[in-house]
Amino acid sequence: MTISLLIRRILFFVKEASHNIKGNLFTNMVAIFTISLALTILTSFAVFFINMEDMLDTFGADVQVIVYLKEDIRSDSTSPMKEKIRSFTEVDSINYVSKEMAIQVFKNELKGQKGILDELGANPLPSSFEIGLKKPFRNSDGVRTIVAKLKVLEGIDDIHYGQEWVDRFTAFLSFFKAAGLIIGVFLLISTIFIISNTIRLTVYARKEEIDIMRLVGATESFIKTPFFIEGLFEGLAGAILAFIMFNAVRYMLLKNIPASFSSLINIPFPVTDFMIILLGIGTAMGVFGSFISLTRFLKQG
Amino acid sequence: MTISLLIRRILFFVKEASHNIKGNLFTNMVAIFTISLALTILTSFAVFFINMEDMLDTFGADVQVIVYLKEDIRSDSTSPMKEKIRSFTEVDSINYVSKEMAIQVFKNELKGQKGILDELGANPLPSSFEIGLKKPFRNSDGVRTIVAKLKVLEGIDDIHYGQEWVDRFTAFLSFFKAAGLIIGVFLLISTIFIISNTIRLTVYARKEEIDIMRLVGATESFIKTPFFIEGLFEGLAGAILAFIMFNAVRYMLLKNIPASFSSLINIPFPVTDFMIILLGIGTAMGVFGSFISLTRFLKQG
Amino acid sequence: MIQLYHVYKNYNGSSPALTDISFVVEKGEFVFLTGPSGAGKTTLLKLIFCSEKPTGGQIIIDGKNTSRFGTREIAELRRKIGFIFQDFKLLSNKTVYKNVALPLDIIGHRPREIKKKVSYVLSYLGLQHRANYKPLSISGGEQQRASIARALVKEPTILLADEPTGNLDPALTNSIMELFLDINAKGTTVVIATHDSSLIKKLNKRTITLEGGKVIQEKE
Amino acid sequence: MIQLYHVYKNYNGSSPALTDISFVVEKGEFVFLTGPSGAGKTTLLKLIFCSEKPTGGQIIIDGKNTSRFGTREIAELRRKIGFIFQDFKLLSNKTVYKNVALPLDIIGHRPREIKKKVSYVLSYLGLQHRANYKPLSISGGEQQRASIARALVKEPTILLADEPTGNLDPALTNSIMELFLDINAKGTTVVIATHDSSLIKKLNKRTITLEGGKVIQEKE
Ligand SMILES: Nc1ncnc2c1ncn2[C@@H]1O[C@H](COP(=O)(O)OP(=O)(O)OP(=O)(O)O)[C@@H](O)[C@H]1O
Ligand SMILES: Nc1ncnc2c1ncn2[C@@H]1O[C@H](COP(=O)(O)OP(=O)(O)OP(=O)(O)O)[C@@H](O)[C@H]1O
Ligand SMILES: [Mg+2]
Ligand SMILES: [Mg+2]
Repeated sequence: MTISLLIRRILFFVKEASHNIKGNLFTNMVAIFTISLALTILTSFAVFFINMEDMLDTFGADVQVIVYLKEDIRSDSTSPMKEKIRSFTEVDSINYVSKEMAIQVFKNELKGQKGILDELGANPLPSSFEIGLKKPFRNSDGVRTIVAKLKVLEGIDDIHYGQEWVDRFTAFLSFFKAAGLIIGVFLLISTIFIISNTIRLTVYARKEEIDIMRLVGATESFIKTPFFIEGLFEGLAGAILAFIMFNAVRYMLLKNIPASFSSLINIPFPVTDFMIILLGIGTAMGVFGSFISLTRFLKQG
Repeated sequence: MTISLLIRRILFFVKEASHNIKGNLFTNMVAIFTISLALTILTSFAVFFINMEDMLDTFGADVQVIVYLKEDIRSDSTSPMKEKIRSFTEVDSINYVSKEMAIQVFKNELKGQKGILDELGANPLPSSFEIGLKKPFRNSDGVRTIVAKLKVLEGIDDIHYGQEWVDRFTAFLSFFKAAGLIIGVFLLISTIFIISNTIRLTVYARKEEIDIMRLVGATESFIKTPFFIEGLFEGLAGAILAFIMFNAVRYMLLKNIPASFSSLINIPFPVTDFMIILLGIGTAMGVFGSFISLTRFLKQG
Repeated sequence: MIQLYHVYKNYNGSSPALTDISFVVEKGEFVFLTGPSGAGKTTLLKLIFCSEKPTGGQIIIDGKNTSRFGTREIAELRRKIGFIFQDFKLLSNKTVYKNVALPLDIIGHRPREIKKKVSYVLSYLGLQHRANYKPLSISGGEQQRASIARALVKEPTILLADEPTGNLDPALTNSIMELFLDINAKGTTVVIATHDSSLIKKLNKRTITLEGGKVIQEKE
Repeated sequence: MIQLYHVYKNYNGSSPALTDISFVVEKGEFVFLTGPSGAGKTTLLKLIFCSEKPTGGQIIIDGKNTSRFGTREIAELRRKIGFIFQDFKLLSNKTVYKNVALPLDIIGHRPREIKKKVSYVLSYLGLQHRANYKPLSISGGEQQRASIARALVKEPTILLADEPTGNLDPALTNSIMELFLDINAKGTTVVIATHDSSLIKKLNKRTITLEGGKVIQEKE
């Protein structure tokens, strides 16, 4: 194939596709609209899921192990102990809380029951380490591992980590991830099916056209290419419309929900990246949709 | 129209529709599949939302107002006071906590810092009322109203109600309801559009058939009725498939999430009601979809 | 039966398809409509059939002015007219049998009656062995005959035939012309658009010749 | 050019459409294929065109046995053959001009060249004023001519015409026959399926007569 023929072909295909889009404007609009709705649903779910996960990650920062030190611990041994604990792979941060700091915190917390404070003479609270964990260990298993490591250390009186809360958090996280994955995969498959089914119906309506093209001597690629371009266009236009609709829904939500939850509907990427991803997915699904629709027709005879 | 003609007509239309479904089997399958996916998404959302709301309602039971009583309160005045508070419209339940019960609870809570307990001599904790609120008042406004009413009572030392938590809960509830409503409406509209668009494409592919029918002298109702029956069938079949898919997804979730969260994917009605609702929505959307698709074609000439 | 008064037809954006056409076809008449390709024969039949609206003039069918017809009246009219389309217009997803039965289904005849009438007309046209075939699985001439069968099965009061023998061999053409003469003798008004000059010569009936949308000749 | 050896064709579930057909058409020959409706003319042309597969026998076109053809070879073959379909098979969403230009677009000619060739063939067939119309907006005869134009524009080495004048008046029929004779004189092999016995008589060319799927007569 010569260069000039190639250029002529490309021009022809693009012209052909745009002519077909205009010629089947109604069908195309219907298809684009359906595609955009499916993409909006998928996008909304993905954005919500990612934000929810981020939010849960910040909750995860609350997973803390508190090591209460013995009353009689020598003050020069706390520093090496801190270093030792910091060196554990699970540990993200460690913070020393002295007896004085502890009583201060306690006072603040107990504002209500002032009576107790009056009764307290000497400071009965121990000094402690507050240990923050690295992300992968912010769960029941992670906590159990570090607690086991801490238990063997000298000078430790007690270890606290709000077992109930950690277990609940871990359970919720695994629920959330499993549910998110299953629902996400289901939505993704649904979107792919809805888009390819829609394109399939538009292609099917033009079965006769394809048959005639073949009778006039057109090769498979000659027949298919304009449909691919059309599918690409439908996917792209659907994605653009989905972007607009998604932002419209988002805007409505922002207007109607307390500001503190607006982070849940943040777009978790730079807007340009978000657009590029959405357009990429849209076009890919459009082309894929026409691909599987056409394979069916071009097989028969 | 005589009865015998009417019966003949009905028989003819049903035969006609079933023939068309067989004749356009592929298109029908594609349409049914798309409809079922859209319905599954809508159903899943509705079920999740209803369950989530139920769960939040149980959380709402945690909204409590605690009234600490003065040290010097006369023991014979607590009983009338309790009755008085119980008579407030906002109050759902009221529970008296004596000084002894309070210290017991405190001891249980403070297991960690044993030091404090050793230091405590006399019981410094006050007696109190724990007040549960009726559903509509389990929010910031409701709490504020009851607190205002409580403040004027004699013998009260302090009122506690975890302001921060109640505010957060109230905010989350309003976020949840607004988001649910907006997303729900969007999903409902999307589903209606996806279904009617899909049916529209199948009807559009048979435009020629409709034109020919008209040329042979068929009245509008004669042309439309088989399409309505077909739309009804597609909607019904789509709903049945959606019911199966929904339960498949649900089953997968149940297998993969901690049992404590399974209530989130409960079907919040008796299964038969659920099926009837789903089938009703499916068929209604199917008939509606063919209705608006056909109006377009039968207008032109 | 069919009266045209100063009928004009312009399809949008092209030279007029019909200009100032006036003629009357009496009940029970047999008329040929002829003229070169693009003369306006099909357009004229479509106007009578109300599948196109005239740009000007009046068309009166069976005493009723079609210009005031709504969809309901048009459907009623079409149930009385048999139209043999130049491009057949068979439903491709229905068998020949069902295509031919359709006009009777629309009128609402009894199934037994429908069966009898359809079988009769199909065997007369030599299509009984194709009854259960779809239109795309039969030959061009067979399609044309199916289209003729569909127009005749309801025993129309008016038969409009647009090039009904273009795909038929001479023997079949003759037998179909005999059929047309036969139903004409029984009272049906027949208008046939055709190029086949030998046919016109042989039957020697009233002939209206169009050219460029105008009547250029009328022969009784 | 076209060789058929003991060719059979059964469409599934019906009596055979063609039985033991053997004949050879030399390069540059002009052949009529005739016979009553349903005789198998269209089927025979479709077999040569590879749009149906024979149930038995061998078909050799231009020295190549078509039984081993894949989609690619079939497309190549069809670019060399001009086929005038009995039912036109025009793309209804494209103008007449684009329909006629399609075979040249497929081959990949230059736009200027395409324009020249298409304009020429359209004006020869009296369709220049219909170039920008869609097939459903022109008369039956105009559609048939558009289909003829599409078959001829690529200057095929073989022309297969299926009832190419069924919708044309005698004058147009004559001028199109002249056109066929003309391209035949320039070397194109021509096979025409027709019922029109007056046409066959007038041209007095080799004629193959089919009936019930069998060759019942061959006249040189
Ligand atoms: N796709 C098909 N499936 C089944 N039978 C078919 C199919 N196409 C054609 N036939 C049958 O094969 C026979 C020959 O058909 P063909 O179209 O070749 O006839 P023909 O000679 O072209 O007739 P005509 O002059 O009416 O066009 C006919 O009886 C027809 O019904
Ligand atoms: N829908 C339409 N839109 C625009 N022009 C049309 C339309 N239908 C027909 N025409 C034009 O009107 C003229 C008359 O067409 P008509 O179909 O009546 O011709 P005809 O006499 O039936 O010809 P033929 O013998 O070729 O069938 C033609 O030139 C045709 O191109
Ligand atoms: Mg015509
Ligand atoms: Mg044929």
